[in-house]
Amino acid sequence: MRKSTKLGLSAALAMAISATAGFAENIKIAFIDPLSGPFATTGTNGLAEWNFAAEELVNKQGGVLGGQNFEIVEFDNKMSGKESLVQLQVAIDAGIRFIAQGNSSGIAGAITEAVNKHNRRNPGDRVLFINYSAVDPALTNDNCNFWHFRFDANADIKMDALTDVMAKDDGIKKVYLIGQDYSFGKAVAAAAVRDLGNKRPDVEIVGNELHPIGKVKDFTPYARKIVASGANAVITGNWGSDMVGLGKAIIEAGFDGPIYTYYAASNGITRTFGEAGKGTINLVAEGALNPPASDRMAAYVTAFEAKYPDHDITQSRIANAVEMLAKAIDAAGTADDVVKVAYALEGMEHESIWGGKLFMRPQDHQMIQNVHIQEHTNENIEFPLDNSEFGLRAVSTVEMAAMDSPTTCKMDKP
Amino acid sequence: MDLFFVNIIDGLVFGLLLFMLSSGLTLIFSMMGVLNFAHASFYMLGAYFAYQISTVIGLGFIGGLIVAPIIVGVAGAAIERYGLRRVHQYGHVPELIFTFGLALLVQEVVKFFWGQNQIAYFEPEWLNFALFSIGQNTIEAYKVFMILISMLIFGGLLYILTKTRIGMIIQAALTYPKTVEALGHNVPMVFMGVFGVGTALAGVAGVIAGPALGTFPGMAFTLGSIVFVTIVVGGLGSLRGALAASLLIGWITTFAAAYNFEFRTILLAFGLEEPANIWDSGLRDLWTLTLPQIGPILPYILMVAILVFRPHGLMGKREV
Amino acid sequence: MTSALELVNLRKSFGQTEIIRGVDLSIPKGERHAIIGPNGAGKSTLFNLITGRFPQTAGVVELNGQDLAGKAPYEINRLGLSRSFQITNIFPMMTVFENVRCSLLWSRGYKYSFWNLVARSNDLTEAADAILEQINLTARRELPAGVLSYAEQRALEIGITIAGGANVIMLDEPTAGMSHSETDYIVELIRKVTENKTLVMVEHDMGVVFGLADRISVLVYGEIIATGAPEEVRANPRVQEAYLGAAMEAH
Amino acid sequence: MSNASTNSRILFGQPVSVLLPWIIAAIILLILPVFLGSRSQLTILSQMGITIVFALAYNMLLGQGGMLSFGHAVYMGLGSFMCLHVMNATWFGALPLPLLPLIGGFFGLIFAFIIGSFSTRKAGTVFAMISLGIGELFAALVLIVTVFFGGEEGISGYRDEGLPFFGIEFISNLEVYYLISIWMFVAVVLMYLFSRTPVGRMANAVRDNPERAEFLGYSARWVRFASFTVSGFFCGVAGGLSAILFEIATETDLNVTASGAILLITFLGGVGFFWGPIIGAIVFTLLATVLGLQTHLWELYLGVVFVGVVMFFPAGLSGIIMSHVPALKTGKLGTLVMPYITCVLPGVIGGLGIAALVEMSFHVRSGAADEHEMTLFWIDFSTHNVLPWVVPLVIAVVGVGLAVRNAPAFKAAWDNASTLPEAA
Repeated sequence: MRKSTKLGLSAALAMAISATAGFAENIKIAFIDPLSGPFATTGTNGLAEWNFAAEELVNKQGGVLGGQNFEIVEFDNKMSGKESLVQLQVAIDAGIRFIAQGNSSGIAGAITEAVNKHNRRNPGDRVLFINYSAVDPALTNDNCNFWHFRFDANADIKMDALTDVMAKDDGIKKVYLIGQDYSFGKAVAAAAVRDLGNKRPDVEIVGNELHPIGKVKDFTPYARKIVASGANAVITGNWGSDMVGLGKAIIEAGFDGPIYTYYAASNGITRTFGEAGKGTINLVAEGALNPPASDRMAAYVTAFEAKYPDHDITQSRIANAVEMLAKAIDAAGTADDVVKVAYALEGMEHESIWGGKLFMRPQDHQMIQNVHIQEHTNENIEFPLDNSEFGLRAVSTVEMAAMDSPTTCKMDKP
Repeated sequence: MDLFFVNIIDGLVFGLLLFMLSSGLTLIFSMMGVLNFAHASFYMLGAYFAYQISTVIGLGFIGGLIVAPIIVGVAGAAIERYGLRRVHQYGHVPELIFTFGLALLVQEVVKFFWGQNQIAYFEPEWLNFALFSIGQNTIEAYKVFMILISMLIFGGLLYILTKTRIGMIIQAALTYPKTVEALGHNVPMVFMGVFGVGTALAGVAGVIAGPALGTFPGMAFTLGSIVFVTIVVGGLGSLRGALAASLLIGWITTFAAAYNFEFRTILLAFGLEEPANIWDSGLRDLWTLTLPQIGPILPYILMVAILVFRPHGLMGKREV
Repeated sequence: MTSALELVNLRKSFGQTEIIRGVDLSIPKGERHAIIGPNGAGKSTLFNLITGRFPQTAGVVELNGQDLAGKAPYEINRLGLSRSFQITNIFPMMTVFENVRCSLLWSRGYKYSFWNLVARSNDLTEAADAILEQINLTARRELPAGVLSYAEQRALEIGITIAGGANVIMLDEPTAGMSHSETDYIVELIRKVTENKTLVMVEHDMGVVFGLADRISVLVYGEIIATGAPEEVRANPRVQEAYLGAAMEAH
Repeated sequence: MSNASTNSRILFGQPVSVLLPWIIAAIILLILPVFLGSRSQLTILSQMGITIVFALAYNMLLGQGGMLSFGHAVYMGLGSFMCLHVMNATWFGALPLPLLPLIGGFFGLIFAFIIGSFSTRKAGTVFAMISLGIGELFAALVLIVTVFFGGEEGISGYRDEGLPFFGIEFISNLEVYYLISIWMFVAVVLMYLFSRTPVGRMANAVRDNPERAEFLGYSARWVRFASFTVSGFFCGVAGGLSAILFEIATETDLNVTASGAILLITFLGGVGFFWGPIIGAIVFTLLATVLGLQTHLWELYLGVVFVGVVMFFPAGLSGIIMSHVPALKTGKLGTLVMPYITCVLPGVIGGLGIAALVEMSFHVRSGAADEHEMTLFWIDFSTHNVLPWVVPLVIAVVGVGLAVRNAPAFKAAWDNASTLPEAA
């Protein structure tokens, strides 16, 4: 059966499916992310993971509320803020109460703001925003609101975990920071300066720079600078072709220290780095495929790879989000009153399929979870990425990272 | 100082790569008056065809280097013959819009056949080693290979344009497009040939740049408009201008990326005082601005300045 | 009384080559003046110098006593000089009526206004229709100018040229490429529309020149070798030697 | 619009035949929410209205002035950002929301005035390349100057914090729809009237023949500059409307992609007629929103349609519509029905067959491994059977074949219908 559904012409304009929530068996989750255009890869990958998680972790387990299934409804936001808001509107009109989005903190910011406005203006059909991937710390600090839940570890938490690990490595004396010139790149750099300063005042930051996002054709000059600076570690938040270009250029320029990254895996990146990235590329993330945490998890990943040979599980938090949402709906006893669901999610503790505990911090709706530093390698890899022999392997883990970190979030709760 | 030499080499590599694109485009632009927006799309096709030929079919890198540009050139000539020539009768604006649409279409077609991801098109093993190093920075053999190929093409182009009959016709057509027609040359045929060769050159650039800069559906878009900038800056109808502008832009972008010059230095030199709490200041973006941040837009600033103050470019003979 | 057009030692060089080599010419108001000369004598260049299309290298052009140096074509036009072109130069995608109406706008004081609606201005419509009547194109009023026949386009060009009410009209080979009957038609048209105006024209067709012009100047290699009434010029031995003889034989 | 030389009835000093399209348009705008009244539909309709204003403003340059701009989203985007800053200003509470687009327009005009002062010196390629450079420059600045543009997140605000306008706070989408519709209607009327003013007429003249225009007393540069500035104003108005509808402005509003999209929209609708871009805006919004919900490949189809339009119908959709007018005038429009059925219809069906094959191969390649079922044109089938592949293939071949075979007959019928019989 098809789990991923598309809204038809009728739905968009003729309102044929208006207010179907009344008789719908399924609990619909609107997936609003890029499914066309330059960023479609991450979007379609996320969609596959959502579909699979909903099917495996909820529907096959008997559903929620005594037999209702999750259904993922896809909306292509074309990576545009305005288009996202239009699609959000269509989703809300279709009676959907749960909005999932993850690509781009900018769009997440637009959605969280729009959801907040909508819920204030239309108390009758409020919705929840499940942010499964946007990591700008502001979303759970200054820009937080009651309707937004973040399942990924934010940029600050990841950096906190990363610097915990780096602090133990005495070989690191000089660090170079480089990132894309936008909010996330800046957040990574600021967090690195702050955390390294606290944990390892002796480490010298020999470079801290930003480059225009998606505009650099040749990263070689940046790589040259990094090599010339004498740095023995690099930290970058780059993603997509900016990550590949930067990483390749750094390695080719003769750099052999570790490069700590956020998003240097899958979507062709792992395959492109291949042998050259071994011993250099490291990645910080929640959830690790290697080594498998449990048989249940291994079976889950195997089944996913069999079903979606072209995709990898790169966003393990999606499974967490699906499981916890199901649990919250059951606990609230309703999928229509999202206030109740939100209160059930707040403060929820959960045993993750990826191992370790999950805790939805009530103050700011930021998930607290284990964060792993993983290396790009082809040794002891049970679940490789990109259909290559290479994959990521956890080398150290920070348990319940940043559990007590402060937040500036001031939330109005209904 | 080491870094300076390394940057000279890196800038040269990128500049010559630009030249391979801009030389073809300037020929096309000057003769036919077509601002071919899809030129970089042929560059992308070159990379993808080369990947298909060298990796999937298995003819090896050299096989791709030889075959892919030919296919791209034939495809370019076909598009000129069956697309552009048809649109030509409607005027220049529809022509430009046609190439604009073509660029979109090529990108979508590439995505359809090869997917969204960066594909596994790499440097050949036999060129994948560090040839020498300056300071701690290593220069890959492949970079030197790129320089050699570009030089070879420039030499060949120069020979054809200055020493052969067809070259004379093309040169004449660059400066006096109408006269050549009056002299009874088969101008449509010349146009098709020039378009084919120009796109084939872009194809070569794609074949050799694909492994170095990455082969992905957005590669045409990131390079597309900068190629225009190059020919406008260089001046219409001037191959030497295109070369000069390519190298200039290659070095500008390289050096702008290489030196972390901060604008606060300038501001301080003007006797301005840095705000105590920079993050609350309305001018914080100006105080924290660095050269690498604006490096990629410097060519555009250069272009606008050139168009406003010297519309025929560095070495052009007539106005754009 | 100042003359309509006064050229003093006018010179123009392109690179090393001097095309116009010191032209002195005075055309009184109300005169129909023709400039003739062999091919390559610089007639069109002289025209372009007077109308501001090219800047002169040296010398003076005065229109009704006003120096035109450094003035752009539109400024010269506003001073009361209007010209046509050797190659038909109209607005091909606009209707015939629109062509004429556009040429009326500036002189009728509409300038760059964006608060008037042209369709509401009855004076514009009436004036444009009157000109269409004059140039016999009323039947073609709503057609795009680009689809007219060649002779009709030439007539329209003359209509555009005179519409603004300029008192100095310059026509560049108005009958070029026309058949005999078409030429006769255009000559009559020119005679009619330049009544009481100063006309300066470049023309090859000697029949037209001698039939229309009050005075003729002969331009050879960038210099005026003779100026005078048609009969004087015809009798001038230098002219016969340099140009007319051959041209008359061929005729 | 036709010249009203016929003796029709007069309304407000205008013949009814001239006003009729406007009246119909106003009525449609008024009653549309009755049929399309959900929040999302109203949002999409409002978005359409904004795009119409933007496209018409763009066509002041492209169609009427002959200037090809690759950076026109800059003026709409800047208007949008300015309006959001106003919405966040403390004095916004004293400003009625319906006046906000004026502020957007004002800033659009100011920026167009500054940029236009040097970019309109020349038309053609110089202008196009300067606009491209400016477009790239601003797109980069948005991410660098975060104080003003808010970086990647952009700037957001609350439209309902303005001064209530006769008690309306503009909270609901319906109120916003009517606000945008009224503004759109006014803007379209003003732009239409502008094209009828002396400077609007001269824009056409300068487009056709700048040199001739100069010899008629007009400075081509000033005419271009005036069009450019006025266009900037209406772009700014569109930006202000967008600020009201979405309450956010981001980098994507003024980047090069946005500028490219408006070029696409305008050309698709057709630059030759005043109302062409309106068609383009409606069709494009529908394609992007509705087709985008149907298929991931919508950009591919859009590319094909666009290139096809440029190649075969350079006058755009409005040109296709207007090419039927001669047949209508000769009274032989009816004779085209059969040729349409025998040639165009099979062609369209054949095209859909090809699209079905494309969709199916895409599904096989990128769908889940065990998911063979897919739905196309309301039919469920499995991509692992042969029949579902044969059917669209046959449809495609037969459809396109029929179209090609009957094309000469279509052309003959067309030529016959479009020309009056020779007077005997």
